[in-house]
Amino acid sequence: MEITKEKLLSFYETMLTIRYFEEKAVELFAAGQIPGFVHLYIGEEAVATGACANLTDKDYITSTHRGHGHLIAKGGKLDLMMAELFGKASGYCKGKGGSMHIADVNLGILGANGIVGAGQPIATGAAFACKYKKTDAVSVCFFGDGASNRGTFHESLNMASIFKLPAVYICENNMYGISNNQKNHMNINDISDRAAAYGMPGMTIDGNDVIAVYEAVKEAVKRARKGDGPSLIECKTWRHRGHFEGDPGVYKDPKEQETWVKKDPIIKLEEKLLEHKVVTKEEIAHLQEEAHGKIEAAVEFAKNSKDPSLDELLTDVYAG
Amino acid sequence: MEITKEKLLSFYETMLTIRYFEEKAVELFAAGQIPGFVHLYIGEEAVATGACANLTDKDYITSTHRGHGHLIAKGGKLDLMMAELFGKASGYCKGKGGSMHIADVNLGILGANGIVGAGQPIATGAAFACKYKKTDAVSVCFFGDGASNRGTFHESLNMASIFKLPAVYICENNMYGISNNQKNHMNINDISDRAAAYGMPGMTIDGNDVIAVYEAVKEAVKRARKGDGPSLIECKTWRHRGHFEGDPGVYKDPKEQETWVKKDPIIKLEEKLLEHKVVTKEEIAHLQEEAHGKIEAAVEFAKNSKDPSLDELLTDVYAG
Amino acid sequence: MTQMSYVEGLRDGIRIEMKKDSNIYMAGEDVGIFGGCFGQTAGLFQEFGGERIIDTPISETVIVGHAVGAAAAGLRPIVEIMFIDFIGVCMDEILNQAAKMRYMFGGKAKLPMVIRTTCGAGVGAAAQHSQSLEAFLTHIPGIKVVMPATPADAKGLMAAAIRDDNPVVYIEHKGLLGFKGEVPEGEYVVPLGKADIKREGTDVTIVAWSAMVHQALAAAEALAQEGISAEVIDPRTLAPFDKDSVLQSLEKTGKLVIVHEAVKTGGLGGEIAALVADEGFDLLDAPIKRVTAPDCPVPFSSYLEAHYLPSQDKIVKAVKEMF
Amino acid sequence: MTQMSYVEGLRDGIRIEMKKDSNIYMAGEDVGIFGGCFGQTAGLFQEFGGERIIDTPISETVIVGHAVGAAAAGLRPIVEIMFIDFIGVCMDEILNQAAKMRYMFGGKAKLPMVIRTTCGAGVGAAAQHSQSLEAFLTHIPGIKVVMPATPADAKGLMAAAIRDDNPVVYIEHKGLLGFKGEVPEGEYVVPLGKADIKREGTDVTIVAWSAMVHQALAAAEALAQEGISAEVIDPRTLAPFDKDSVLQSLEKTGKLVIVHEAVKTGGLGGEIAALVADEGFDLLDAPIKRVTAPDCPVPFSSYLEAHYLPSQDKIVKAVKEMF
Ligand SMILES: Cc1ncc(C[n+]2csc(CCOP(=O)(O)OP(=O)(O)O)c2C)c(N)n1
Ligand SMILES: Cc1ncc(C[n+]2csc(CCOP(=O)(O)OP(=O)(O)O)c2C)c(N)n1
Ligand SMILES: [Mg+2]
Ligand SMILES: [Mg+2]
Repeated sequence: MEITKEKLLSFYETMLTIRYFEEKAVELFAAGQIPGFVHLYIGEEAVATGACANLTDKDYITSTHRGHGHLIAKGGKLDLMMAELFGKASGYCKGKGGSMHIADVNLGILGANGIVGAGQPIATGAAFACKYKKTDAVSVCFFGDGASNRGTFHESLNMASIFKLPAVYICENNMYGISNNQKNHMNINDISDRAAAYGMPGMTIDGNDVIAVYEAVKEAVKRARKGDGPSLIECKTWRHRGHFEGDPGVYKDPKEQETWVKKDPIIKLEEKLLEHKVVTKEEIAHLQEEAHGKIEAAVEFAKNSKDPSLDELLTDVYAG
Repeated sequence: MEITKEKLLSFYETMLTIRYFEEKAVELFAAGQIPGFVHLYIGEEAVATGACANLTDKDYITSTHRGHGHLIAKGGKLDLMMAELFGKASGYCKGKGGSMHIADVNLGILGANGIVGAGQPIATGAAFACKYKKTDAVSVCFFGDGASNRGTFHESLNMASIFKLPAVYICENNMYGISNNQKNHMNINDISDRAAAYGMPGMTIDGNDVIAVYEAVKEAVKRARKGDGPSLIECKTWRHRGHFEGDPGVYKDPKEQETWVKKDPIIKLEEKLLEHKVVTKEEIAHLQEEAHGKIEAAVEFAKNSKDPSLDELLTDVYAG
Repeated sequence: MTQMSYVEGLRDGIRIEMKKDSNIYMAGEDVGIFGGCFGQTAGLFQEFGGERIIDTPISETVIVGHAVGAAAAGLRPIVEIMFIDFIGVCMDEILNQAAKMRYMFGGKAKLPMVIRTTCGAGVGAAAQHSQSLEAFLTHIPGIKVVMPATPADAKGLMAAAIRDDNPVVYIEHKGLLGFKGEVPEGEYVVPLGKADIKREGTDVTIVAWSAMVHQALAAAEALAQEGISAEVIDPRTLAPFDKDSVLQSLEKTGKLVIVHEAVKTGGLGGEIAALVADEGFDLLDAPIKRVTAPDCPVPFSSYLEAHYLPSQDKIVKAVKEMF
Repeated sequence: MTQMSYVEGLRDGIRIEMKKDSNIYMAGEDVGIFGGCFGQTAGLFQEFGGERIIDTPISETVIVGHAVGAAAAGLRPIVEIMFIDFIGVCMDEILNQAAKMRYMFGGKAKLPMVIRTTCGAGVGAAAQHSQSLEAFLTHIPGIKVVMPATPADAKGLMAAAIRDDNPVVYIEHKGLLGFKGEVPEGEYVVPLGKADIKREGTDVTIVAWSAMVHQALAAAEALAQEGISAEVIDPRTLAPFDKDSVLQSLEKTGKLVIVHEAVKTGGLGGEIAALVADEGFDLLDAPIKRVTAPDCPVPFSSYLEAHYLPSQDKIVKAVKEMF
């Protein structure tokens, strides 16, 4: 491993933070404290973590309905995120967006998105802006296996390739679009095979291996920053929970679920860290405690925040 | 050549008929007798002709804005087509559709279409119907290189492949979407490479060689009728005229135009017919005269037809 | 008659028609074993099998577009767009293909197809999963639009939509799916284009549809306490719109309030008001009022969302200002 | 002042803004050397180069969608959708992304982008290339919509649209592109949201926009011959709509006719009528009339198309029925 101990630890911290954020969301949703649709990222933490570790605040991402992990990995603030889930005035979107629309444009986070596939053109446009302005910033687009069947995928990757945009398209293939297994929604095994349709490089990697994700995205980002154009990276992964909270996931084979839960990306990294003596068990316990603490503080912040005031209903429709 | 003399002659007749129909449209448009947008198929006759020679009236096609050739090759009636170009009550669509919307549902012609790429989902649906009804009919979708960049392409081919629909997607790659050269609108040379993204066979052929088209589509149709699913066939070809009548085509390299005009599919077939002694020069002259006669008769029919009556304005909005 | 929920009603309508005609099939995202995002199609996969209840990829464009082709080729597709908010993804297929094909072909095509979708706010689903976009559809000649408010209408309008030879958009309100009521057993058809007087009254006419029918009925009840007799008209079919029922009611009442959950500007309420301000001008003895959502996206916060929605109280207030 | 055509006006507006701000670029199909389907962008490629005047693939979804991302990331895109008829292809990007992003993000995004497109029938382009679909757009809070009728407005509204920090849809009428008129030289801005009284009058108010302004003016001229003084109001911006100018005019005239080329049902005429039937009810002394296209697709036949279109004669007839 050529990755520094520091980096590995930061991966671990980020993944834990995401996991605990999501576990807290499970709890809060079940308790009726969070309204609306909540789509959780548990089991997929390695993708956002490994990918965003290559980015700075100047770089852009677009996220999805399953967005908490991307936002945390890109530097989103936990208290503002949590307050947004509660619909509070102190939230990222003043409570007007909710889980599916959290954004932090200053951090380059162009939003979670409730429309499957809608982030693809937006990320492409952000990449266009990076190139147009001659910065070396890049734009990373997260989306699912299901989203790769939308027309937006096709049009976006084609445009990015012609214009040699600094974009990285990261397909989080958790093998399901809601209840629809990949086998039934496309007739290929590797979504990265679609890159050839646009004349861009494509690769498939283990999305539960944060280091593999980090390395692959690193190459793609380097390529993009150099002006060599976009790439498509498919990360095979698995969501542990239902599509949204409340979905019992009857369409999944319990055995497959079991197999994949064993490949939990956090456990995988933990084992590696211990094996390579990057951390001790005690340090791990400490990091876990710390992460829990941050989440609790965020919940505290959210709970103590106020609802938006009524006149907020009609503001922010137009700028200026 | 395993193709019968009869078949070869019918290819030639069809191609001539298309050519003369289009040449007449040039003339009529210039004379101000045909309103609206007119997109001509001159130079691309081999594609529709070779493809449709594999079809019966039970099979479906969807066409494009550049649709006259497809319609004629699928058996569309010249007089009804010509009357439609004139907007006459006796036209295919009672004068309400015009060049871009000619259809003959009884012949399986699900319409020319003014929306680039819109025929792809429709052809997919017709293929779905063929399969659902357990007939052995197929659905053939014609579209351009430009249209292959629309989201409809992606979604249609993906759906057809998953459902193993009896569809044949025929891309008429004339290397331009209006003024935009293929080099600038996609980053690949062969559009058939896109088939791999859907797990379906793809091939690229000489679209100016009617026999090559016939043979390739024959295989694809056979495959579809057998229940083995869809194919993508790219036919490289060239439009001799502007995108629509009135476009001088300044964006084209005159040398390239010259090269391609030399590869005129009709001349190509004519030479082959003479070489293999399928016809004599005299017979060719006779066939040409006959084809001209049919077009003149169609024009006569159209000119002698009436405008639709005013109450037609509000009929046909709803069925029943 | 039997007691059924709205979702059971609409499913019953589908089931009865599907049993009769094997050319009817349903395609959409997660309509199979999953049973639909809100359970609307639960059991249909088990009953009719995977050849007729078909899960599609996330590809709304070809979901609707393929239905156009399949219908033109003789089938009777029912396709689902999970939320009406996604209608923009397949708008060209609705606007330029489904709605216009018959006309463009000079009457030589028939497109019997139903697009099922859900609308409505109130569940914290925010700006992209809560809209009421029926006005986009009623501005498109060539398609019909229905929005049932009760279990019986849900069933009867579904049957009518499936039997119709035109593209029909059938809009379910997600807040009504569990709503219970009396529903006729067996075959039951509510004709398209016919409004229903949900409550008779003499002082003011309230036109409302979908979930707003229930707010209007509650408002009418409250108004009755104050001596104002409100008539509540539910058009049920929005295109074609049954304007005669509104004009007739106005002959009695002379006052019109239109209620819809869609944002005000450009909502169908404007069209109805305009029809009346032309053809029923002499019947009016007060300004036409609209009670609608304000001109903004649907907010996530439950607190804001509650204020966003038109409600019984807002209707009562609007009516009382007329007296 | 100088004499210019409508298309020269709009191009001048673009050119002047583009020279000032390098963050402005234009992307669309055939906007480069081809110069646009109707020559709208002729010369811009030569002047600003291929980095700022960009030909795109036939991919309306990403054309508009990319503009959302580029605008959020600090650029000021102008994108072209060749015909407004194709708006369904990118409707999700307009409806759920461009229009809502700012609100959903709690005000933390700014989307300065212009979508240029053409509308209008009259050239035999049939059902999919002739529509007037502005009412779809005015039903979407978060975007602005302009439809100039004259060369000066074409220029001034273009400048305003480009300078605005919101998504603006700028709709050119293909029948007006060659229309000539006086245009101020140099920088010239027509503020968004301000109607223009194109002709003053005292007996009837005619509200019309885009090509219909000219039909309305011709009708007003004809009516003047018969002693009826018509005021012609051109809202120019349809969202936000300048309702005060209409109400003010009605204080004089008491009679309202609304003219638009879009089909009647669900057209913006309904919204305007509804506004007036509420807020201007007491000003009215006659039913509100609408002169519009009928509820059908645009027919190809030139004969039918001529009857499809609202015209000077139809306006005159509608007005005269009010007296
Ligand atoms: C255009 C659109 N279609 C359908 C939906 C409903 N929907 C929300 S998430 C989802 C599944 C997405 O699958 P995938 O892209 O694989 O992402 P995952 O949920 O697996 O992370 C669907 C169908 C939507 N939000 N937008
Ligand atoms: C959705 C859509 N976008 C743009 C257009 C305008 N347009 C008409 S034909 C055309 C070019 C089509 O190119 P291609 O698919 O290669 O077909 P060709 O004209 O070369 O036969 C364009 C851009 C349209 N009609 N529909
Ligand atoms: Mg997935
Ligand atoms: Mg082409």
